[in-house]
Amino acid sequence: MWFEDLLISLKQQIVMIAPEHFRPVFSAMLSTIPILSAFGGLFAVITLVERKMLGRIQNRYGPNRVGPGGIFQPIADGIKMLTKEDIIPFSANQFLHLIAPLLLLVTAMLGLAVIPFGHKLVAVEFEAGILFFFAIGGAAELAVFIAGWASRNKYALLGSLRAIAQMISYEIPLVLSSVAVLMAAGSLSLPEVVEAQAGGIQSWYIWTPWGFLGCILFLIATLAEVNRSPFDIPEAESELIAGHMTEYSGFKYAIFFLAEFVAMFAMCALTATLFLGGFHAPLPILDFIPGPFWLFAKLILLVLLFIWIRGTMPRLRADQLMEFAWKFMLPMSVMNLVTTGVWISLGGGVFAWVVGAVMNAGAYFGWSRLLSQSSRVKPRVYRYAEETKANV
Amino acid sequence: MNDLISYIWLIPGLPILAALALTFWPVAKRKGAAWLAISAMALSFVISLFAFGAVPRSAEEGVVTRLIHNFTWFDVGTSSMRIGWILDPLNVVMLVMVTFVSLLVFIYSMGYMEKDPRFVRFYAFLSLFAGAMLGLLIANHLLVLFMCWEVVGLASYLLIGFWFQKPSAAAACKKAFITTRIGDLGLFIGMVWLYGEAGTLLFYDAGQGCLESSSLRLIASLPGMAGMTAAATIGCLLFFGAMGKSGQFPLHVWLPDAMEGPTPVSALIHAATMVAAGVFLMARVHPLLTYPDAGTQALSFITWVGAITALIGALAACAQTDLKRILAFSTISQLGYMMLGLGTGGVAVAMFHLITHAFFKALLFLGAGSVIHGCHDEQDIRYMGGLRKIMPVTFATYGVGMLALAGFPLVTSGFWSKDEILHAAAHWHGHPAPFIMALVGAFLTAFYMTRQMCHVFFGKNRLQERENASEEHPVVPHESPASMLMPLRILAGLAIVAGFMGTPLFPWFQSFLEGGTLEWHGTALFHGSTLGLLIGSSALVLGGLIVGWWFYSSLVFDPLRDKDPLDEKLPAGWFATLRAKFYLDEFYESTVLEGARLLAMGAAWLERHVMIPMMPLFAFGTRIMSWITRFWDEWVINASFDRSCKGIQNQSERVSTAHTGNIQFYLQIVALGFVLLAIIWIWGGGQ
Amino acid sequence: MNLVFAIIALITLASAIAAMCLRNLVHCVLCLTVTFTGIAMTYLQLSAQFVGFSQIMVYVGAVSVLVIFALLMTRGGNELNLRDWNPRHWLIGLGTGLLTFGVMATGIFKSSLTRSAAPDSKTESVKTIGESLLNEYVLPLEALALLLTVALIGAALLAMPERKTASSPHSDRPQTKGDPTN
Amino acid sequence: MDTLIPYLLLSAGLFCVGLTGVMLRRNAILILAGVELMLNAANINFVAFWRFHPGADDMSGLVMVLFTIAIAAAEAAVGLALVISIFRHYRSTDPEILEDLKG
Repeated sequence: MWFEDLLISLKQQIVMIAPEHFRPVFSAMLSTIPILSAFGGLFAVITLVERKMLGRIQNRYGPNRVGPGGIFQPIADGIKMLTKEDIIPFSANQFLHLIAPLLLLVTAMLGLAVIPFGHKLVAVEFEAGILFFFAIGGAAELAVFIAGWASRNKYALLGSLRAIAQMISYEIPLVLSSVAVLMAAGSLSLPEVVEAQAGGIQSWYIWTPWGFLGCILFLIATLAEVNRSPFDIPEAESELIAGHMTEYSGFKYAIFFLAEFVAMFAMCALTATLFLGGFHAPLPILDFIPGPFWLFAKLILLVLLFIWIRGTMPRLRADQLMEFAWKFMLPMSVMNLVTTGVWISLGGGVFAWVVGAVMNAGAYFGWSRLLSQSSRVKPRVYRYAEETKANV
Repeated sequence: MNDLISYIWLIPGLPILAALALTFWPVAKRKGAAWLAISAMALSFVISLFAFGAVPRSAEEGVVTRLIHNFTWFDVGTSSMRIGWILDPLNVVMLVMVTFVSLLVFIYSMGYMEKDPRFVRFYAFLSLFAGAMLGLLIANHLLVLFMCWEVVGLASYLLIGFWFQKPSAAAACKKAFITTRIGDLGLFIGMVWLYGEAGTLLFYDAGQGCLESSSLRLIASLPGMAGMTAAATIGCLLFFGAMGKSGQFPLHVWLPDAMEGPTPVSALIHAATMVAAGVFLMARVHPLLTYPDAGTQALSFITWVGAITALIGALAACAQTDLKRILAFSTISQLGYMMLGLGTGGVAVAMFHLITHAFFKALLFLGAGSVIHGCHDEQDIRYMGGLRKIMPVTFATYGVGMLALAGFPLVTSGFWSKDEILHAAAHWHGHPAPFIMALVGAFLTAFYMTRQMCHVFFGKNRLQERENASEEHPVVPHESPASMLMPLRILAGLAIVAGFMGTPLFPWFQSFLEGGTLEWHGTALFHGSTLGLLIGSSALVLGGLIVGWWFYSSLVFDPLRDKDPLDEKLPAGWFATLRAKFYLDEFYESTVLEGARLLAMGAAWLERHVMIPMMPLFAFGTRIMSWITRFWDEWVINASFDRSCKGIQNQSERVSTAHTGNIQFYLQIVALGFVLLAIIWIWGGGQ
Repeated sequence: MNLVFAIIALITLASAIAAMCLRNLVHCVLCLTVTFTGIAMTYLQLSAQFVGFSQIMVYVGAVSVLVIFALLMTRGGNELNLRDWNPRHWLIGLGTGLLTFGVMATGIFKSSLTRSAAPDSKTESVKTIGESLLNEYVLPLEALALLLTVALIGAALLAMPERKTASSPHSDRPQTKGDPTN
Repeated sequence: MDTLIPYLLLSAGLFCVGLTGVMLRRNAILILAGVELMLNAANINFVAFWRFHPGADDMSGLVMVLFTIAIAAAEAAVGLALVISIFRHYRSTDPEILEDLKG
């Protein structure tokens, strides 16, 4: 608490310096600049960590040339990216080609605006904060399409269409599994969701049956939403070169990269907020450590989990990916909503816990058994090829 | 203990659940299936015993205390359908008896049906049968009773036809089902009538039930049919149902044929479940018949039917050669006695005989089953004989049952219960004939049972003389397994003991059923006509036994070679008539069935000789009509219609050019229309 | 306040007109998206946050993407001619549109309803919306749920490739009657 | 003074742009887009009237907008599916060729 109060009073003091007319703008800047710089720094650190970790997973060193243990690698990367030639294809639509990465970055960063970093530490406090988050996330699809379409490249267009299809499909379980939390918290406002999980690790939503299933579904959907492995089909190098980023180079490419990471951070922050108690300490004794620390700790843990998954999981096939979204994720998240409803109507407690666990586990096992019975893993269907053959 | 009434449904519920389980869970092992059914029945028996303890006795004469549990089944509009359970002395003794006998039959069946391939299914049917009967007993609602009644009928159909691969069994089960259905029609009409008059079918409902004074007063005052009151008419109609179910003349024909079923089924039908249902129904609705000056005609009808049935059954039993058929006719005869007792003496008299009869008839049937089982499914008594040495336990217990049925004086239960009926019949105010018929029946009962005993257990064994027996594979009779003998022993004991709960000396049974103080009537035996009647009936019974022994003793008679002594003594043709059961089956064949055939033939003749010749006439008329309509059509309708169609077509072709098929054009028109309307609206100063 | 609204309205209208005029279909859709965003901004202007975010989520996130997909799936057909505007009566259409606008504007200026000033502060609360959705409007809500389900199934069925008929997406000419060139 | 008029004018303008587009565009998909524009124009009206309505807790206007958005989304989905289906048959999305019912 003390840390947040300190920050807020500090901000009020600084705002007073500015002339009267510029105070709102100044205040907004004071709110956003720390967030943006913090995540920018985090981006640099995480890229290095990712490369190191992947290296360890693959039994090699990873970057170790620049600085001691390679810690200055991000700086070197940055310099390299900035000094590279910025190529715009001849037939590309120049304006759209330029605006796509910026739009993507803006949408990713806007999502951070509603994340509560600490007590009263939220850039914009919307009553429907989470709706804002998802609405802005939806705009990212458009940016991806613009990038793919403006490049005038078949691979880029195909990659962007794949990305859009994937993001739209996984947005549904994403939203539905977060609706469970909203039902339990009784509010669309993220600070209130966090408040509902106050009081130590045992009151985090992940310990409830619906929260557990919802968290897993949410994490899987998040992976797909930010095009991380094993859902990185839109950028599958072996199939599509680099998807919608094929025709980008230099600084614009770096912005894509940054946008992707910021989106991942935002989603991880949302996961932590919804299921892991947000900025609350796991134990009440640890409350003296400021909230932003805890949120970032949880966020980084989740990001490390993502990196770990990237290092271990093979990539899915496009048709399997869509089938997984529509045939498994969607029914499970709807079932999770039902369970949440039962939980709420039973008013919590051990009995509700057992009922919810039985419902969710039953749905999981029953449904997965049914699916595995009905559709054995089938060979990939080339519809185009088949039909031309039939026509000949 | 009084909340037991709300759990009373468990008594029929458990066997029915067992039946369902065995039906829908066919993987059950044979042993497991049997034990499931038996344990369900045993639990029902235990609950029945508790129920027996729970029923309060009333010390006041003629007043019976009842435990009633009524509840709403479903709502129809504003009125609700209420049904309920009842527990009173009348049904509690039946509950104990039925569960007990059923339990013994279940245990017995384990041995008897051991080799049958459809063993599990058999137990399912048996459980359904017993459960339906128990449901019938506890029903406090005539419709519920009727539903259980029909389920009993269904289960009996299934069980009699259990060996449906035998054509005779298939025919017998159909016969049983259809014959009882004829009686059920009467029952159904009576039920509907009762509902129409009383407005409820609940028997007892805190003064509102159809058997309670307010309704009875109403029904008794209404006119019915044939000069009777409504009460008597309804009673008669209900009695039709009982006639079918309880094998009363002339609807008794199905009962001997029902012997085609497995012997445990016969035992269950004759002792505990099916035939007792009719008597129980009449006992249940007895208040309807005994309401002052209301039901006398119905009662005398019941009495006469009972007496005739008693006599005819006994007569027919004298000439049969099938072991089980003799018992079947004896059942018919005894049921006649019960109805006679019901008509003349009241509920307690009939129920007493029903209970004792249940025990010794179950004993006899199970004994007969044991004999048949031991003789390798031989049922003809002429081929038996000499089994006394080979099957000593069966012989001893069967002898007890036979003496009880014959009414051997003083020691057997049949003596005391039959004596009650005779006593009641003797004091009946109507006519002396039923009493005399009952006496003749008693004599004949002793006679034909002695005949059967002589055939089966005395003399030398004649099983080898059957055609299918050969020197290499001799048919050797043997004693039955313990699971079959144990019920026999128990029932033999009860066949003796059960009589002592209703002797004139200590009439516990009557007082339990009808209320009143219970005390020791030390001198009741020597009071008035009682003693004379006792001595007289004893003499008759002993006479019957002696005559039987004299006729059929193995010293003077060999069934396979000699003509039946009765045949010799009686005028020619009489014995054949008896053996053919008074040609009743043939009579039905030539009247009912032949009538239906004649009707069908008549219809065929009508079709062939009247309808078909008339056909050309119709055709000709149709042709003329069609000529006329064609003319009308061509020159009047078509002419005008064609012209108008042409006109419409021409006009619509012009109009249809407006249909460009272009949505955008349509939308433009709509928008312009909107603009026009808006302009008018604004121009008109709209706000 | 008014300046912000004027900018938003201008962008919205301009992009709407562009969406209806541009030759390149993808540009049209992108302009349409800008229009939708502008409308959402207008909602925020009117302090209707929830509705505004819903607008962004549904229109920018879903409907425009849907339109893009539809566009990309219907490419390569037998376009009749390159003129995208309806050649026969585009003047009439334009006239009708302008006429409609004129009538509506007249109506707006003449109406007395529009004179009233806005209440000083009006906040929309998500809770109240939810309550009125589940109390007052619960029946329409359920009907809407049904409609959405039916629409989902119907759209999937309609867009499914017809396997029986020969007119697969890659066959040359349709077998249906009606020559489109006449 | 802030009044309803600018909002209503914006709404009317959008409506007429959508209407003109629907009447004149030769691509069924853009016709659908025009319809969406018209629906959105109506929505602006709803929200504006809600904002200028003196009642404090009456959310009817917003609820209507939510309903309209949902219905419009369903309409777009079905409409576009229809367009694709039509395209499969006629190899074109021009509404002019859909005149089999022409009188």
